[in-house]
Amino acid sequence: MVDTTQYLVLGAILFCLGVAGVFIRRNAIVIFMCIELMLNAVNLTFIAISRSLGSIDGQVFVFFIMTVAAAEAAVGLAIILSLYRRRQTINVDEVNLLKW
Amino acid sequence: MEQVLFWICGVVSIVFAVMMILKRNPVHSALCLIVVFLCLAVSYLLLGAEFLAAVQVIVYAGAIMVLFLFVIMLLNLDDEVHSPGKPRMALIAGSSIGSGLILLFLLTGGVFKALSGTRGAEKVVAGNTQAVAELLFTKYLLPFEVTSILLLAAIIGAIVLAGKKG
Amino acid sequence: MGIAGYTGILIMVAVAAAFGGVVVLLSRLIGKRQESREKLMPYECGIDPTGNARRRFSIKFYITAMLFIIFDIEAVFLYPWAVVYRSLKIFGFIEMVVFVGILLIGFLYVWKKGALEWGSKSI
Amino acid sequence: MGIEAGTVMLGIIGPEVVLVVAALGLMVADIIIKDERERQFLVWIGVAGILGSLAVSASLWGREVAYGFYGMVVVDNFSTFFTLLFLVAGGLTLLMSHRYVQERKLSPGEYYTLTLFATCGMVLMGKSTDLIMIFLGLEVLSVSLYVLVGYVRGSDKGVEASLKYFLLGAFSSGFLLYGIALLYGATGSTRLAEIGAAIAQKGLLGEPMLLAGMGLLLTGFGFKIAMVPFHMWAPDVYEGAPSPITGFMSVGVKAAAFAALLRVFAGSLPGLGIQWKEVLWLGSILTMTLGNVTALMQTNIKRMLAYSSIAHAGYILIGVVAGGETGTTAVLYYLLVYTLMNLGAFAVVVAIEQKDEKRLELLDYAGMGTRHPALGAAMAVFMFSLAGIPPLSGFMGKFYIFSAAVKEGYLGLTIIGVLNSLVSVYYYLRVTVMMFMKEPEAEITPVLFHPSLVVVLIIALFFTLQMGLFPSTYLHIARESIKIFL
Amino acid sequence: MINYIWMVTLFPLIGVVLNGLAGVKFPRKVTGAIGSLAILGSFLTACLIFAEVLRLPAAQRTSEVVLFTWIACGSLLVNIGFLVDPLSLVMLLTVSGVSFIIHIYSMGYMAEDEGFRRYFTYLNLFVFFMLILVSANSFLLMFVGWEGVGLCSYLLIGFWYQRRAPADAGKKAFVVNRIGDYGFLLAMMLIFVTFKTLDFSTVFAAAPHTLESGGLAVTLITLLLFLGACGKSAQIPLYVWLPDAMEGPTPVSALIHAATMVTAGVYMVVRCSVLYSLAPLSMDVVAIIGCLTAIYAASIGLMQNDIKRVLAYSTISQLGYMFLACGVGAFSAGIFHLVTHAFFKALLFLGAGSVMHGMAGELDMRKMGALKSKMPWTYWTFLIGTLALAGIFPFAGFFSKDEILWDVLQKSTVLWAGGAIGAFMTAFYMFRAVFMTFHGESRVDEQVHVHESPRVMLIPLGVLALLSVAGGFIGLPLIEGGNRLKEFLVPVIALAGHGAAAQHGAHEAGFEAVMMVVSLGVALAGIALAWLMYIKNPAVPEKLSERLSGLYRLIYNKYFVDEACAAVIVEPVKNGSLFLWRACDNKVIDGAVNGSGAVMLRASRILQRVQTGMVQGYALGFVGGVIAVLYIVFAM
Repeated sequence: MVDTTQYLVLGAILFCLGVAGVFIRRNAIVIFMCIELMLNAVNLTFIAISRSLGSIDGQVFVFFIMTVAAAEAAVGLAIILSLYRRRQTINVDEVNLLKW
Repeated sequence: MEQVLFWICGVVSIVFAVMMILKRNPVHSALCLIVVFLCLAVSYLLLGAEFLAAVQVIVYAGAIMVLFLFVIMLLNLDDEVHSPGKPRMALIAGSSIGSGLILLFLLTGGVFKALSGTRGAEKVVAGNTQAVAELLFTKYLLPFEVTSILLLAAIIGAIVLAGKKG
Repeated sequence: MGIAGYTGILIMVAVAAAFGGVVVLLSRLIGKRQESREKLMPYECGIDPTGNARRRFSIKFYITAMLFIIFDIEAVFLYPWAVVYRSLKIFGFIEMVVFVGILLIGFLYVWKKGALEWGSKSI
Repeated sequence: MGIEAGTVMLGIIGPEVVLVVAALGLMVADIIIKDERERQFLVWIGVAGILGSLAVSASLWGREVAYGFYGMVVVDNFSTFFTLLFLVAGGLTLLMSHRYVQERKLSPGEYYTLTLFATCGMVLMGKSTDLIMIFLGLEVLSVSLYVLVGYVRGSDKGVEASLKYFLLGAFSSGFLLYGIALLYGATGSTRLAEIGAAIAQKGLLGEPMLLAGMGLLLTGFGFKIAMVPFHMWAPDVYEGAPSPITGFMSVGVKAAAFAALLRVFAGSLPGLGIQWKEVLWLGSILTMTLGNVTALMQTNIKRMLAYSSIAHAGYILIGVVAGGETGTTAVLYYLLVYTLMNLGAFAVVVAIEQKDEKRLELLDYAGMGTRHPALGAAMAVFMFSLAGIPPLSGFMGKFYIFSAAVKEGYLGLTIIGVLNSLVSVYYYLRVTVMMFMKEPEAEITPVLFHPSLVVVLIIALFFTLQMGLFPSTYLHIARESIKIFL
Repeated sequence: MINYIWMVTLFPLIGVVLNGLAGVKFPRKVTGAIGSLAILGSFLTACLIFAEVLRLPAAQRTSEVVLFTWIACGSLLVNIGFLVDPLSLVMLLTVSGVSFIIHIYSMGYMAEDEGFRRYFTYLNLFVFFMLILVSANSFLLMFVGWEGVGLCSYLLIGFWYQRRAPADAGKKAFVVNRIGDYGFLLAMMLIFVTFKTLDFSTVFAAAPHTLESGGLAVTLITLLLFLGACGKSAQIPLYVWLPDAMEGPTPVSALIHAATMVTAGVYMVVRCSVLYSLAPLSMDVVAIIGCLTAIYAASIGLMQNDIKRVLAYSTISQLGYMFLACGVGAFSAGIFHLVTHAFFKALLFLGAGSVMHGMAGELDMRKMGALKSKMPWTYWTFLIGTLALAGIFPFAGFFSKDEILWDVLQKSTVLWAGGAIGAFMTAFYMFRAVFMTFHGESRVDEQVHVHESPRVMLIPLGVLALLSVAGGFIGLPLIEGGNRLKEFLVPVIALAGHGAAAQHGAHEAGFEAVMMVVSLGVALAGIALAWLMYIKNPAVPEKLSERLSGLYRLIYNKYFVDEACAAVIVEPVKNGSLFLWRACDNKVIDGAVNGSGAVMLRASRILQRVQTGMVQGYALGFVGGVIAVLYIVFAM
């Protein structure tokens, strides 16, 4: 038997790995992938809680999160593409025209 | 059975997540992420969310990752190179401390205590898809329709941003 | 039901993975390794490769993939709908008509903007 | 199983339906119309949609509280108030964009459609009674804005702003969702009413999972309202985005986030007030101080207004912290006032700005007031109102907020707030001084006035003056709107 | 007619609209005429109302004209309306009257200026706000006027913004006034929380039984209000902006920085006399600050060479007298001095302006001298103003200053002594200015063609001179049979419990007469010293060297006196004055004001750097915020 807490801890660890990844990487796409990892960690948390509560609402929530993630992915990658076309880089360190 | 699979999935997903954030090559990172997604799909199965496991494979591990890879190839990216003179270490240190602290909060703050010892009813039985579907098209009718707006906005956005020549 | 119903699939996945792994590993262990420039070159049906494989793709690939995702999601919504369609009766039908209708306009838009044309017509 | 017609109540989302239909009509028209010049008229479809939506939502005012779609959304005066506010903001943004889009040869169809979608997202956020609807509304809003921010393709700044907004927005969504998950875990529901009831019944007040969930939810909303330290995206994004969109974001997104914040925290989590008020108390002090102090040295007008909008979020937070009838009324009134005066200021910025992000530096405003007295006078009114100089509406808003804070015993917060608003006068006045009292270095090409822009200016000017001189009606409306929290 | 009080404020607004928005094509004459006529309209309306009020019995002279309800929401009810009572009428008459005269004068003074239209627009706008300020019926509306006049003052100080000094001066005035406004705003919040309203009538009616006399609340409110008054009326330590404000056009200095706006603080204190009389501590603070300012500013004025700066320090000093009067409870004396001061200080500034006009903009008195014959009109009117300011019988300043000193003496001998010293110095530096400018030998640059000003400037001087002579008779001291101004003001100020001094005084008429002679003597002594130093013996240092030859020692024996005088009194005073000006005024206080601004700007620079433009830095800030939020949530 796997305790719900174990799933939640796994989710928390993955979430924090995603957060750490956002800082460590400089490639905008990889940063975005790390954000996706965070969202997946949340999904896992939702599903685990949903089972623990015996309610299915959490799963529906996850379904919507996935849809949102897809929409965000489409737009986000388009933004990264247009950034690359404009500036020939997707290294976030080099994207700092706007500051102060 | 569940124990074993959970541990395998858990360990593999953590290992690959770590690899994802450490691999220099974005393509490798993407591939690692696919593994994480698949592991999570198995976890969903363990949790009795079959429908979501399927969606996870179809949408995430399938479509979204393909999209990622396409973009990576489109841009023809090489390994990340360190840009010199940037306080990289500070950022890394800060981030690890930051995310570590959040993790510490969640774990030691007793945040998950409320649900410890529970694992939920086994009642979510046959036809998980049906159960989700029934909720989705009644109680969650409005969010469902709003989703279509969201997707439409995403279509327009992607075409606008990536479409014409800049 | 839980995981039990998927035991067979899991075993198959495990066996397949193990088979693949073992074969690759065996060839490494047993085979003699002799590297040469020719051998390291990508194999393109015996024809000499022209240029680097790591060339930029056309943006079309991306747009198609992106549209695929969106409509993929739409299709995913259809599965659960199909499962409960009967019990939803006419309202269920209307729900889906609205949903698909909205995305259909998106499709129309994509089409008319020429995003699906692979030719020279720019979007 | 099956759907009972009574639970749907299409009328409840009437304003959204009108908006979406208008947006879809706009897309179809965009497809059908081939001629570039004729496409410029698409804006009127959008405006018609907004007006229709305004009519529908105005008819919802004063009705009995009604839930719809299985309790996902609600129509009460609070939601109607915000619906009207978002529609006004959206409509003025459309009008403001008319020439902007035309001049820069941006494709108009998508621009206006996305603006309508973003407005629709805000409206949904304002009337959601379920966290999932709040989240989806937020995402509709965000996704549309990610695109709009980077809409000017030739702009280096625009695309950078878009990337930053997107990455940080998605990042904050992660935290928001995690917060929702924990709240769901602690209370067993994502429905606001049920969350409130569960906390009361099960005595969950000290429950760590609930607290952590609430904290993360706060950060998610804090991001959208640009509360320090979640504000850092705002100056960059506001500077890089097309000016009308910056105006739209600075009022609309903020108001939407405040609407959701009030509904979730004041509506469902009042029992945890000690905790979240403490956070917002600190946040408000940091937000207004940082916003005002940093704005002092800005040379780009949009960036200055960005910091100013951060500062204003701080003032509004004072009202949220003060709470109670006066405090919440003050928040709503301030949001209304702020929407009109800030959009007015941005309308002036749009009027003066030229293609390729020219004429956005403060120095470019030299001599504008003497060259165009009416424009200068309008800008002066907006700046003075933002600075909180009586008798303009901005002063009334601030006065009401500060009074509420004093009344609820937040004297320290008030003192800091007043001090801040005095500091802020410096940079607002600088704009006016620049316009009237400085000679331009080179001959300035005159500002071309577009009828749509003039309409926006007149509307904003009128209400900025009127809401200051005759605030009673608006305060009354605001008070009617917050009855659900009492 | 009383109900038409709003027309008083309407006229200047019409002027603003006509000149500001429509007047692009107007010729200068028309612009000037519109501006002046608008103020004349206000003045005449105010006169009519005044006449009507005079006909009413004293008890019914206060009425409130509510235009409309501004805010009515919950506990907050604010009406926009005007308070017609003796106090506001006196202020309305003074403000509109003096403004009108100065408008006329400006038509001549600014005739050649490029910004003629801008000037009149700002000036009308200023009058509009000033009239709002003095006739408002609530703190809120008063604050509208308060902020408005501050804004106009800022715009007018920096009128010649092309030059650096005016722009800087405007900025300084702005920063300092912010501090004052801060006090005002906080006081307003406190009043609102305490009384649930901001209407004067309600607040003052409720104050005696709502507030505990001498309690913390009323003391805090009055001190905060006084902070506001200090900012606007240039009292220690917030006076620094006023001398710099002289960078504006001279009529502006006359109108805003001498006659009207700077007295707003005094007006406000008098308006709140009910509150102040409940707070003895605040009263003492007001009196002490007033007295200190009076001496301090006068001592700096002793050695200034810029004619306008002399007048500026003199204004600060005279404002100090007004506060001193208020602080000892002699509110009506304060208002009396406010009115007379408006006349003669406006006259002096306009006279200085006339000198500048004739001298091609020269301000340094060391480059003047012997202008008496070249500019007779200016000289005589200036002399009248000086006599009034010095407090010579029977000029206006004598009566008002004497009344203040008399009332102060009832309270405290120390404060009286301070006031008397100030009066002595005032007489000295004013006559020093007169002598340096108009008498003695001409030190005028030969290139300058000195000429008398045009008639449009001289007539206002004449009118003001008349007022400076006659103005004192509206408030004749008690021994001459009742003070009409004080009586008139009774309905407003009687509440404050003042009157003890008045009754007291009636019994000691003889003593008061003595004191009048004393104060007259003090002023005359000051004049005499100035005469000795600047006319009789204009070159003390040269004489010193001559004396060393020993030959004329006896002949010039009397110069021994002078020299002793010079060594013992004049030199230390001179040095002290210069020291105060250089060290205290320029470094410490200026430094503090500029410093606080600089600190803000530096903080701004530092905070700016946080915004590095690096998206990951922002994310780090975000996560830091998350941790902080979680910490607070769990710690609470």
